[in-house]
Formats: sequence, structure tokens, C-alpha cells
Amino acid sequence: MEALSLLQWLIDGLIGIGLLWLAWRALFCPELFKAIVLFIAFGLLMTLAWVRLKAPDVALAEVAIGAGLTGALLLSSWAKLRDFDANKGMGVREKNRVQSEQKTKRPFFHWLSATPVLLMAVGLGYGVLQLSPYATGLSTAVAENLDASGVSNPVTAVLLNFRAYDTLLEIAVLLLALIGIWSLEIRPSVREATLDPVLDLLARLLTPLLLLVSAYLLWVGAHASGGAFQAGSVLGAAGVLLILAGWRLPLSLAGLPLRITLVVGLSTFIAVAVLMMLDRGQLLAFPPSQASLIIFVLETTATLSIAAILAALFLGSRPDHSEKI
Amino acid sequence: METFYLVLVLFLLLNLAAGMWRVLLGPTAADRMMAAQLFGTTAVAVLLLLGQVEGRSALHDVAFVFALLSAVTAVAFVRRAWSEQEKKHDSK
Amino acid sequence: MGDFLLTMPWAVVLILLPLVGAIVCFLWPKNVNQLGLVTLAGVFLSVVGLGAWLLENGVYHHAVGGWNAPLGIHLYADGLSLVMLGITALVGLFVSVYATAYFDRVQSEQFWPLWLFLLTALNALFLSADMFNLYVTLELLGLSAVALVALAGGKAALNGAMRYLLASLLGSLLFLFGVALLYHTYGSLDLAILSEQIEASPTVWMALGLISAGLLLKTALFPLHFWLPPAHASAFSPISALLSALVVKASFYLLLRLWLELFWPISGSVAGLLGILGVMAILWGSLQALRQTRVKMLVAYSTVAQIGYLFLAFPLAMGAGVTAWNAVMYLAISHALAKAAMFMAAGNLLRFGGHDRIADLDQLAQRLPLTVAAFALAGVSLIGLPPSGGFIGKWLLLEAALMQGRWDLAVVIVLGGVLAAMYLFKVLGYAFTEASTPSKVTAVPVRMEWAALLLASGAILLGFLAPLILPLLAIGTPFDAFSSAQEVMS
Amino acid sequence: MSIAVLYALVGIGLFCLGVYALMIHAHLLRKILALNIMGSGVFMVLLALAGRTEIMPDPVPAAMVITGIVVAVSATAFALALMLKISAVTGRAELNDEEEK
Amino acid sequence: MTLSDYLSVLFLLAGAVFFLAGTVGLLRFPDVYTRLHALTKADNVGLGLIVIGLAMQAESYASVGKLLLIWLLVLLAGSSISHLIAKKALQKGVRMWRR
Repeated sequence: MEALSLLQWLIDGLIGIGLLWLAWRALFCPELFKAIVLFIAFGLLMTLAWVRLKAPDVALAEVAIGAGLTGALLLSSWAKLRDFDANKGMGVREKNRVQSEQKTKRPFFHWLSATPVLLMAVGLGYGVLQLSPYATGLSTAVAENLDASGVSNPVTAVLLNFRAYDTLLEIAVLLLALIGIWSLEIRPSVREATLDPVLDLLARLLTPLLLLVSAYLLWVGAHASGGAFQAGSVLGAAGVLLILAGWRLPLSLAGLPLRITLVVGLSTFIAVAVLMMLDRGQLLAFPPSQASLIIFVLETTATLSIAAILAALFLGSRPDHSEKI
Repeated sequence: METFYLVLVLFLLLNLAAGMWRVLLGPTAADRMMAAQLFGTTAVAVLLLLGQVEGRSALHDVAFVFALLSAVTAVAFVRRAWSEQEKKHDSK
Repeated sequence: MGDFLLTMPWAVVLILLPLVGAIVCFLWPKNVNQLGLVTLAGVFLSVVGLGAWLLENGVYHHAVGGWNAPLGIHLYADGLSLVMLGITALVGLFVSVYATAYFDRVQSEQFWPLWLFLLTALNALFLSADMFNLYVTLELLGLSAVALVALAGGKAALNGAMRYLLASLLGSLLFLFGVALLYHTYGSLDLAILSEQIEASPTVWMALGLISAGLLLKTALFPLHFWLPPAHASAFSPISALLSALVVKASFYLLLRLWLELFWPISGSVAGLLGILGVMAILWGSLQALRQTRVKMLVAYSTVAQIGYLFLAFPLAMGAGVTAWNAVMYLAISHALAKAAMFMAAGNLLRFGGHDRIADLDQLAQRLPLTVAAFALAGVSLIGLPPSGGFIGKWLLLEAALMQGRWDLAVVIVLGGVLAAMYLFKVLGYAFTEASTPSKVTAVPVRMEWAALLLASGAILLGFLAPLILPLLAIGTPFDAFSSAQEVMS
Repeated sequence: MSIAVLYALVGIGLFCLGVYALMIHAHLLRKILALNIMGSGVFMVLLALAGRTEIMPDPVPAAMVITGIVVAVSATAFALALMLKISAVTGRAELNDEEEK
Repeated sequence: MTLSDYLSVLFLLAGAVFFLAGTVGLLRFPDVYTRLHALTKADNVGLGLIVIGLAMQAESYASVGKLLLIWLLVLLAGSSISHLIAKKALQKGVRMWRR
């Protein structure tokens, strides 16, 4: 038993130190590309930390959204930045870029900001150590009401029943981010004309697999780890893969059909909320007998919308404008 | 048996830490990305082992998604981020 | 009819209606202006309905999903939320009318969905009684506000938007950290439950620090105001109006609510600090405003100064209790009206002359009389001259300061008014003189002039409405917990 | 000290590293990375402290973290797009510190 | 411990050795192409061995199937990615190591 707990400590200590080290290097190493790769590695290690903290649902979300999508987003943004540089730059651009990537505020400012941050770290550490060692969370309240929630995975029950209102607003945040990006009117990049047979094959093989996994996660979410966000982001990753392989949405679908897909999750959520309001006098109050069906409908539409939004976030520019310019 | 699995997990994590040197060393962008790939494969193994220790099949799903999505990141790297001529090479 | 007013769940309508409006505007951008105005009218009526309900029944509670706290999320409305919702709907309506004339076709297609998302976030924030839910509304609010600033598209606007985005995200994360500490201390996210259990401990102090820092950053209290002037001055004028009048107030409202209801056992002892920052904000903001050469930048710095006033109430509430809070809410709403009107007037100047350089305001008093009148009336309220809403607010604040013998604060209150008069007369003075370099002029749509003028008159009218508004504010006695706690202490 | 507290302290470390980096770096991509790492730190504190008891993990923090991750990715995507736009307009992916004329 | 336990320990250990070999290769080999070679081959075999070791302990056929599926997926992704990287490296003029 003693050896076992020592091993646990070693593993957790290694993960903790690894996280701090990766974060430190990602934030302070001179080259930006290296920083991004380190950040992706950070996300992957974070997944292991979530697993160690007994939160497989979070691990799934982190791996699907955090590692998969954020990594691809960062890499592609970095590449676009460099393209801007290359377009305007002459011979010295490489040197300039490296300088701008490392640029920080004046050294005096480093000390000025390090002091309060250190104080904050000490204060926060003290505050956390002062907490009573017994968690006073809501696990019993959730467990007592789980039967009436329509699902048996407590995390899904919280997300789609007990605190479904948060989830509604959160899907609104996703949609808002996309509308905000579209209103920036970024020119689409005209690159990656070449088609790679191996990449094509990979995309052809992985896309159906991603579809299957997404459906599986959606289905399994009711009683084990998984759910709309995980499923949606895996499906969204399929979209990202297709975009990377050079595939584009046909223009006929890029207008209203795409927009409807983007909003169907949020709209269904609102519609259900209003229906429940009319029926039971309370926003989003699902009758326990039909709760599992309602949650399934909500999750399915949410998965579709989340996937479409994430893929569109990755694309950046509005797909119905991209061919015209 | 549980102890053995955990020893194995610890070993793989140390292995991973060693692999991180490559990210720092480079010298080409591909080397850095490759090390992140190493992360992918090793982490899948770690997740499977931890799943065995904790008796949770949910971790298999995590490992599965992990394997799928680290591929997407790598494709993003090859297609988007790596487009300039490499000037840095391994020193002889 | 009366029955209908009392049975409709107005609070829910207030959140869902603008959200539906945003989705519809996104899907069918053909008739955004009409759709948007209808939505705004609906929101306005819902606030009236909610007001009627509150007057009849006291505070409003709604357990979302039928799950009671701590498991579920509660919507909650009292007089404080009602007044904030009301001012949001009123200013929102006028700005919307203004916007229909201000934006061209493409711009309005982009403006409306974002603005309706912003409105959703504001309403949801004023109605929420759950700490984590508040975090989500803060993020919704921040992102939509930043996206609106970025609409202007120029160098200055994009830089301002980015600065604003970084500040806003940092603020949200600080807030979330505080929420995490509170949750793990008391096992609940519900404001009412937390406020019953809360007591001084190192963890609670850390939570207070984090949450206050996050919200002060979003409220742009000196010295955390660095992001505000560039963002507010470079955005499109109706958007500047929304940001200065409403968005900044939303985080102030939240700060007020949490200090009063949640942190009441400990917040009294550090209230003095906020007072000092408030004083510095008044002085610094006013002096910076005096130095500006462009109207919108001047108005933006004036916002920094006026935010300072809102924080003077914190030290004063120790002894004067409700008077100080009434004063501060009065100042907040009259500032909302006046500042929105002022930014709209500034937008008219920009449209008219193509620039907003103060020195080149070419005889505008004769050529754009309505706009200059709007600017002047809004100025009256900002300076605090009778009979405006600003006057009532400052008068109540002064009364509270004198009651406690805080002569220092009383001097600052008066001095701030004098400085405001100085920087506003600087603009008005140039509006009467002939410029050395006449510029080409464009006609300003009548709707834009009248919207600014009516809103500015509203700020004056507020001066007569105190007997009507103060009782509304008292519904559910939002200020009691704090005041009684202070009495026990002193 | 338990493993939960260990992870909570790691979370605090990440948060503070992020705040520091956010303040001193000029490049916007670096600032965005810093915000993401700060976010991870907060999520870690939120979830780690839920594991203080051995009996039953509390699902509410897990749900909050999932919501937080989605919000974070939305904000990141928007911030990256805004950065690209700034870089396209001004030619630099950093904020201009000098006052606008 | 039963015979299958011993066998599974054996497979797991062998897997760990392959992982170690992969990392050593990644650190010591002289150029991108050889390092790719070390990483993808050794680690995928290592993972395969670990999967076999764990499959022997699995309770149901479904979970054996899932384990094998994961391995197949990693193989597929790993091989295509390493091909893409190597091809791109050639295009971008990354020099090959010569003795």
C-alpha cells in the first residue's frame, strides 16, 4: 500500500511539474512556433491530469476541443501571420519576425508586474491550503435527483438538466464568437491548391471514423463519459480535416442551409425552453418521464451546431464569400 | 498488478519527458511536431494503462479520441504551418 | 389586461426575446432594422411588465428547470435589477432608432445580431442569481461588446477592440477563479445561499479580491481604465453610446450587488479603498478629458471620471446607507442617459463635418442646433446642474458626505462638477465660433438628431422623477443587508 | 496535503504564470496563449478541489469546466481572428503603444 | 497470478522497451527521416504490445475489440502522418544525413 501511494505521488508530481514546465516554456521560449507546439503538448498533458483527477468527461472535452481544435487553430493562425509577413517583407523579414516574437515590455516593467503576481500566487496558495479538507460540493444533491434527470451520467445531468440554462447561454457564446469573426470580414486565404493522395486517403478514412465516434460519444453520453460537446467537437474535427484536405462547402449550401445548421442547436434549446415554460410554468423544466428523450433531441441538434460552428471558426472567413473574392 | 501498471505509467511519462528534449532541440519544425506526435502515441498507452488501473472503460474512449485528434493537429501542421524552406539543419 | 401583465413570465421573455431576435437577424438579414426595432420594443414592454409584477408582488424568483438552488440556477429580480433593466431597454431603444439611420445596409446586417446578443447578455446578467451563470453572461457580454467595437474596422478601432478583449477575458478569468474558491468553500453557487453562509476567512478574502479585481477591470475604474478610452472613442458612435452607457454599468452593477449581498460581512472594511480609487478616477479622468483635442476621446475620458463618482458611495455607505446607494444608482442611470446622448451627438458631429476635432467645430450651434442642444443638455446632467438627474444624484451623494463629515469627498464631488463644466464648455465654446479651415459637410438624418436630443432631455427629466424611481429601487430592499451589517459594526 | 491540493497548487502556478506572461509580452499570439494557460489553471483549481473527498467526485465542477473549455475555445478563436485582422491592417501582430494621432 | 497474467506482464514490459527504444532513437538519430523512422515504428509496435498485454486482462470481447481498434487507428494515423511529414521535409529541402 505504501509503495502504491508513493507511486501515485510520483506520477501526479511528474504530471504537475511537467505542466508547469511546459507552460513556462510555451510562454517564455523565444520562438513562437516552438511555443505553439509546447502549448499543444501542454494540452495533451492536461488531458492526463484530468484523468488523474477522475474527470474523464473533462478529459474528453479537453482532448477534443482543447488539444484537437485549439492546436489546429493556433497553427493555422501562426501560418497566416507569417504569410502576411512574407507578403510585405523584403530580405530582413526573418530577423524582424524573430525580434517581434520575443518582444516584451521594458525590464523595469517585468519587475513591476512580477511582484504583484508573486504576491497573488502566495495569497492564493494560502487561501487554498486554508480550505477544509472535506469537500462540500453538490455530489449528494446531484445523486439524489439523478433519477429524475433522464440520464445516468451525472455530468450530462448537470449540463443538460440541472444547469441547462448555462449550456444554453454557452452555445450562444459559441455562435456569437462565429458571428463576431464573420463580421471582421477576413479575406479567405487562397492556398493549399495541391492535393496530396495520402492526405486524401487519410481524410477519406478518418472522416467516416470521426462521424462514427461522434455518434458514439453522443449516444454514450447519457450513461457514461461523453455528450454533446465532445461529440460536436469530434464532428467539428472532421470538418477541420476536410477543410485541410482542400474540400470546400458547395456554394449552394454555404448560405441559408449553413446558417440554419449553425443555429439549429441554440434554436431547439430555446424552443424547448419556451415549450416547457408554457407546459410546466418553468423554464427548461423537463417532465422526468420524457426527460431522456428531450435531452437526446437537445444533444443531437447541439452536436450538429457545435460541429458546424467549430469548423467555421477554423475556416475563419465566411464560406459564402470565399469563392467570390 | 496495480503497482506494476503504475510503474509502467511512470516509466512512460519519464520517457515522454525525455522526448520533450527534441521539441526544444529542433532543429527543423518537423522535429518539434514529431515530438508532439510521440506525445500522442505515448499518451494513448498511458491512458489505456490508467483505464486498466481504475477499471474505467471511459478512458478507452478518451484514448480513442486522443489518437484521432492528434492526427488532425498533425495534418494542420503539415498543410498549413510548414510552408517555408528549412534553413536550419542538424549540425554534423 | 392587468391580469396578463401579472401572469406573463417577463424575466424569461427579457432573456429569450433578444436571443431569438439575434438568431432571426442572423438568418434573414433582409429586414434587420425592422426586426431589431420590434425586438427592442418587445423588450421595453417586458420591462414595464416586470415592473408592474414587482410592484405588485415584491421580488421575483424563478428556479430554472424546476430545480431549486443549490442544484439549479435561480433567476432573481428586485428593484436594483429592475432599474438596470429599465435603463438598458430605454437607452437601447433610442440607440437602436439612431442606429437605423446611422448604419448602411452591410453595417446594419453586422450590427443587429451582435447588439441583440449584447442585450441578451445584459438582461441575463441583471437577472441572474448564480455565480457561474454570471460568469457565462460576463463572457457573452464581453465578446459581443468587443465584436461591436471591431465593426468600425480601422486601425484604432481594431487596436481598441483587442485591448478591450484582453482586459475583458482577464477580468472574466479572475472572476471565475473567485467563483471557484467560493464554490469550494461553501458548496454552492447561489447568491442567496452563499450570502447566508459567508463569513470572513482567508479564502473568502481571496475570492473578494479576485472577483473585485476582475469586475473593476471590466468597469474601468482608475487605474484599470487603460482600455476604455481607445475602445469607446474608436467604435462607431451608437456603439460607443451602448458601451459607455450600459456595458460598463453592467459590471458595476454586479460589483455593487456582490459587495452588498455576498461579501457584506467583510467588504465594509475595505470600502475606503474603492473610495480613494474613485476620487483619483474623477480627478485623472477629468484632467485627461481637458487635454483631449477630439470630441469622442473627450467624452470617453469623461466616462472614466464619471465612473469614479459611482465608487464614492462605497465609503459613504458606512454611515449613510441607503442615501448613498440611492445617490449612486441615480448617478448611474442619469450618466447612462446623458452619456449615450453625448456619444450620439458626437456621432452627429462626425457625420456632419467628417471629423470630431474640437478646434474645428465650425459654428455648429447654428448649423446643427438640435445636436448641440442635445450635447448641452447631456452636459448639464453630467456637470450636475439642477434640475437634471445628475443633480439629484450628486445632491444625494453630497448630503451623504456631509452627514458623515467627509468634507474631503464633498470637495471632490464639487470639484469634479467644475472640471466637467470646464471640459464640456471647451466643446460648446468651439461650437459657436467659426473654424479657420471650413470642411465639407454632409447632412445628418433627422432621426439621429432627435434621438440624441430626446435622450438628453430624458437625463434632465430624471431630475423630476426621483419620487417615482426611488420607490422602484427600494423593491426587495437590495441595500439592507449591507447597511444593517455596517450598523452592527459601528 | 493531498493530491487534490497538489493539483490545485499547480493550477495556481499556471494561472499566475499566465497573468505574468500576459502582462509582459507584446506579441498578441503570446498573449492569447497566456490567457489559455490562465484558463487551464483556473479549471484545474476548480476541478482539483472537488477531489478532496474520496467518496464520490462532484459532477458540478466537471460540468463547469466543460462549459468553461467551450467558452475558452470560442474566445480564443475570436481573439485569433482579431489578431489576424490587426496584423493585416497594421502589419504587426501587436498592440500599438503610442497614442493614435 | 495466473499464466495469462505472466504473459501479459511480459508483453507490457516488451512494449515499454520499444517505447524506450523509440525515444532513444528520437533523441540520438541524426536527421528528420531517421528520427521519423524510429518514432513511428518503435512506438507503434510498443503500443501494439501494450494493447496485447492489456487485452489479455480485458473482461469482455467488446473491450478487446476497442483496444485493437485504437491500435489500428494509431497505426493508420501514424503511418500517414509520418509519410506526409517526410514528403514535406523532402520538398522543403531538409537535408538527409550522410555518413
